[in-house]
Amino acid sequence: MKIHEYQARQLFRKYEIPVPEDVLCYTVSEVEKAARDLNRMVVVKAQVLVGGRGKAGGVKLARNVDEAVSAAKQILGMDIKGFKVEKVLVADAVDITKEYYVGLINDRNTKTVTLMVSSEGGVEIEEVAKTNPEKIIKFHINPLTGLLDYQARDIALQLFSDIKVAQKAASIFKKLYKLYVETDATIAEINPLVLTPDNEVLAIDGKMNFDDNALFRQPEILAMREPDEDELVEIDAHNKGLSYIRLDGNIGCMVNGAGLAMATMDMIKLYGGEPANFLDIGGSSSPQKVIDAMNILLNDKHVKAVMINIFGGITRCDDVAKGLIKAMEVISTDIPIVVRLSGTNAAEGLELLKQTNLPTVSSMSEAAQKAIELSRL
Amino acid sequence: MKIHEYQARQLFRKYEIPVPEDVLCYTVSEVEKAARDLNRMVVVKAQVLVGGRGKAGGVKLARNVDEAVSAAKQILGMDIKGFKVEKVLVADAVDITKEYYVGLINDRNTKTVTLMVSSEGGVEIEEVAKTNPEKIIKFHINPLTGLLDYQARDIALQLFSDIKVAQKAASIFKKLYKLYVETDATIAEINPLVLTPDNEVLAIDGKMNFDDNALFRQPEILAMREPDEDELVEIDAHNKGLSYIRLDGNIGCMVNGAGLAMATMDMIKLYGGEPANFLDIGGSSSPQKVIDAMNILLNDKHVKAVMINIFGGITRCDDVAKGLIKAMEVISTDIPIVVRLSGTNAAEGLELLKQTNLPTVSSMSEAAQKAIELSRL
Amino acid sequence: MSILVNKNTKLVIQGITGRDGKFHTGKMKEYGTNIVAGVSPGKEGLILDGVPVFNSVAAAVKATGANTSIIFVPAPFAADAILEASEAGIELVVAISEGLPIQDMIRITPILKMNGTLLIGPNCPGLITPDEALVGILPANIFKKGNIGFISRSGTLTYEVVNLLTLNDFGQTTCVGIGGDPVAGLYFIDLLQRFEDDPETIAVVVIGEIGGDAEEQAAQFIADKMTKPVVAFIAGQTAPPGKRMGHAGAIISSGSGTAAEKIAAFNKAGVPVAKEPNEIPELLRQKLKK
Amino acid sequence: MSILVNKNTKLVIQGITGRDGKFHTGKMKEYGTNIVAGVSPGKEGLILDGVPVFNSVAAAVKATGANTSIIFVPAPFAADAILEASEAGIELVVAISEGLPIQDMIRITPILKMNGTLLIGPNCPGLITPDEALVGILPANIFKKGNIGFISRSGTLTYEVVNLLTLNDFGQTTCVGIGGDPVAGLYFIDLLQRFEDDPETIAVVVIGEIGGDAEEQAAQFIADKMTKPVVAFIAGQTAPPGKRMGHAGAIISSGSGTAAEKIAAFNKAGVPVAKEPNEIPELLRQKLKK
Repeated sequence: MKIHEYQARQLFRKYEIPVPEDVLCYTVSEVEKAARDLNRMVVVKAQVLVGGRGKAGGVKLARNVDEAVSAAKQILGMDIKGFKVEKVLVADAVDITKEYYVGLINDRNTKTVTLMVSSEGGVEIEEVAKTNPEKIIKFHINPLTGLLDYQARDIALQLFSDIKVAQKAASIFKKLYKLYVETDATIAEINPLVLTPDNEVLAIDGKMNFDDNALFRQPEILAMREPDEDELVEIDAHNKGLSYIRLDGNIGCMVNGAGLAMATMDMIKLYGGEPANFLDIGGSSSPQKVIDAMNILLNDKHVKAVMINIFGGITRCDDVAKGLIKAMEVISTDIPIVVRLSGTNAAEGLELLKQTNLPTVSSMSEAAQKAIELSRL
Repeated sequence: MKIHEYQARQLFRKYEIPVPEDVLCYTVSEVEKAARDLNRMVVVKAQVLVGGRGKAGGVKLARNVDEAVSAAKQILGMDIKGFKVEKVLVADAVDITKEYYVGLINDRNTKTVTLMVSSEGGVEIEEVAKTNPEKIIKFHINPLTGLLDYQARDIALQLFSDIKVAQKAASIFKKLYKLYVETDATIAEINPLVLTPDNEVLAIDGKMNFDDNALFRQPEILAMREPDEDELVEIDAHNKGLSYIRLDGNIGCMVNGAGLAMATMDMIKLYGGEPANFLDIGGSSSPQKVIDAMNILLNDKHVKAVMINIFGGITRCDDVAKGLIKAMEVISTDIPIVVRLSGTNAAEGLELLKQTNLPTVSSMSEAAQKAIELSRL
Repeated sequence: MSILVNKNTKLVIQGITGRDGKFHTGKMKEYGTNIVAGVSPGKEGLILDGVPVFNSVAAAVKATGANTSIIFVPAPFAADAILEASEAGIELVVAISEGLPIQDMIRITPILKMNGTLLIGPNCPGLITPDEALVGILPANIFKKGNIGFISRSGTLTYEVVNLLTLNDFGQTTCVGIGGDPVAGLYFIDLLQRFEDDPETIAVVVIGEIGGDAEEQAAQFIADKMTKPVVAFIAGQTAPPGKRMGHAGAIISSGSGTAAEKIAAFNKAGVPVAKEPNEIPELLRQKLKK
Repeated sequence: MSILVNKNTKLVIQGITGRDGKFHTGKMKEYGTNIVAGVSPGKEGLILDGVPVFNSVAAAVKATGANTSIIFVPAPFAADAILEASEAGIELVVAISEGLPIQDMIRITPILKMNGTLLIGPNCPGLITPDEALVGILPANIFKKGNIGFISRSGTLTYEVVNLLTLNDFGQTTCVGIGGDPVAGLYFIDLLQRFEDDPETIAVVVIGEIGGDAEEQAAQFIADKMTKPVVAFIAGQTAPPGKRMGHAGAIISSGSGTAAEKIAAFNKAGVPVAKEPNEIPELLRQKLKK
């Protein structure tokens, strides 16, 4: 789950990470008031759940109220990588001596939370990793001890030679780690972390993502969720026990199992088609899940054909067939559907499907080829 | 540092450990109002920082407001082991099916926080340890993992056969452990923890002590401190860098080092005297500390003679002598004082002391014998 | 021979009284797995399907000598169940439970390491040594005893491919579903080493997917350490970046973890990568002919 | 011979730029201790009293091969300093700092154990092997090389007794002040074992005090495992229960941890307990005559 910068800043403040003053605004007049109240140079920043807003013109410096108003007029309503800007953050533009990067991620290989810091702040860390990998300091945090004082200090001393400044940065590293662990984050970035002319260390921009699997114990984080249209469909599917992602193609697919679902998408592509979605109906599929899944697929106006690919393990093919039959009763559609059932109770399932006029095939590749063919009719 | 039961109950509530309703009262009329508001059977409990108040008559059950008033009249102002009762807790007297004991302590041998539970609740755990040691279940908590769910549950299942009740108890064990660690406690007892007829598990009485060395990071706990007269003197001494405990005898003693101070007290006793105090002036003693220490000793009206026992290591004997000389200038007293200086710069110290008329001796035992002799003049 | 589970496996089922636990206990027993105990707190003394139930794994281990556990408890309690098994001295823990928070996995990892516990999963279908022991939820009928080692990050895709292998007369020594979570127990390389050491295994099939770099590490390991042939397949070539494809671990972030990178790594290591599952038996045949 | 510290000790001073650290660095150096480094974050590059200063223990160990550290940092930061030393590979850490929270000690204990780090203290005067190394704040002039091992929970009482020993011509192999905190590093039994194993030590003096049961354990250990004579003294016979006698660990709780119990335990183990410090040399003499 992603949150906006303004929400990350709220969390930073809660954990006593110093952040410059800011005001969230939905309208130009709110921006005008905010700029007037802050009464100094400000930055107007688009709040969208996508990276690269700076390059897209979604972040502007304003030396006075007029400039803030003009920036707000340009940014509000702007489209950034398909996301419409509905709100901006008006933030105190502090004086900056130097920019740094601080980030925490879950590292799969060491199975730790890993702290990454760099003296190359203000740019994307992936960029630094490509061009100046030696400028990134990585530290794998032992979960049993957490980030210890001396460790945070040692790392900070590699960025800041003044011990007082280093202690301030070390304290921020520790607070960010605490925030990260306590909120089940999967990314927490301060980029840039800045040093000011009067030797303060501040978080200027923040990015946080959270572990979907942990949201059950993070009510405060969950309350910050602001899903877009596609995500609403995905969340709705999730609540029905389905894992669904909308894609750009026109062949809808319904599969049991995430790996098989990906392989099915790949197969469609391999034979010259384009998958319209990823859809995993999960392990122990009830007929209802099949109905829900078919509803999602057939309501997607881009879908020209549907490929159903089931390998019965725990999932029984006859259950899937029953669900399909019921779905066909309640949904009227002229979108062609091709079904492949294999594994547990496949014979029974195929027998049941005879009462429908759904074409059946015996292998994944046949199913993909048939679905593509049907989509082109 | 000790706190009252009512304060422990406040902390329990903060950590969501279920505790019956209660009201703290300083007067009989407050008790009357509290009993009326609670409007059911209550217990009136003396709030004193000493154990055994039940046996001393400091806890009374009251079936109605009149009984509560009469209990309050008896308990308020009562003396329990030298502590005057200045306030009582009026608490909801819940129905009890069975009483249990839950306690956490720091175990020196395993160097862990140790959970102790027993089906023998409502009596002192030391008593159970003597009479029914097999009734106490001990569990040493790994500080790296904390008390894990399955561990708490296993222990609870040894007290409660019903899994739902056991889960409630397990949850209390975990919360108590969290409270214990987060507040730097040295004892946290729920005694009794009770099972009610409707299968609720509640904390009826609580006791908590805290690590004096950790109070610097526990402002909330420190704010709960309610020292008595003796403790005020001890705290005042502590703030002056002295470690002081008032005792019952009449030979005041001033020593550098806790072990040597105890050995000095023992020596006084060995030769037939009674020490009036424990007083350690610490390692790097400045003359001011000696003056402060002498002030405390000579202001204690029980003191009939003073024994000064210094073995100079880091402490220099001439510094102590200088402090003594200064102290004698500002304090006028006719209490006899005997001085033993040994170790670093002892010769210089003894030379300095010649300008006073303080008798000096060369060994601890001589000093003790001399002090006792002087106390009897 | 085989790896990890066999006739000597003494299995304890954690969460035996739950819906899934009960169902799969029956299936595993039917297959002949030596199930010695179940755990369900508060239900000690119960006998379920002939299996004695205990309050704790420690009690089960003490009474039955269980050395392997399988976990069906819901995700919020699964990490605790894994630790319970580990601290009770269980050597191999198979966590079927789906949806564990990543921080739970990170937190328990060093403790498992200290205790020397092996973990498969979480969010995995488990493993099977055909004709010896099924410790998981895999559909037993598609497996066949033989000489191929099999490791996969996914569930049904495993069944799809194993079915193809069996139909093509490639029986299996052991098949392991390692699960689709970003932080999991044993990874490809841990199992490749075991298959390399297993005298009966003559070749290994690896089914990877997008996300992370476990496949790249496997490729490096194969190039450096393995003498036995390996054939691979990677799911998710068409997956877009930033979207989680069902599995918490199947996500391409900032252009790393792509199928293309993984395929390139395998090719560099001399491991043929099938374009579609169908091709796997043929690739195996070619590799084994040489 | 000796235990724990000797001519091979390479000492790093944590908190070398503080008042106490600076003062005692001078004293230890004067005594001939091999001080190789100091640590004071942000002061790397400084040379203090001829000792190079580093930002971290790890840096100091890397540059100088330090194997022992002594800690003078204030109590709130001392546990972190101990962990820093331990994780940097220091074998013996001597924590002089006074006033560490008990939970800090509990928290670091399993990590020190995992790393194999030995800890003396906190809240202790340190240790000395006369004529070889002083790692602590003990007044060097009262010690003398010889054959008596010495272990004490207190500071000045140590000096008092050691002075008596030296005056009576009982020199020492190593004298260790283990500190007065309830949860500390090495306890009596850990050191008794080392003195038992040290060929040069012919007898051991143990100075205990009220609180805990380290003395009872020591008595049991002496009865079970020791061949060398031991003489003891216990401070705090007149201390009242429930009152902390200076040291955080010197407290009698609920009637346990009393001097009487400890004296009884030593007597039962055949260890004579001096009534006053003065008696110790004579008790030693008698024990060694046998």
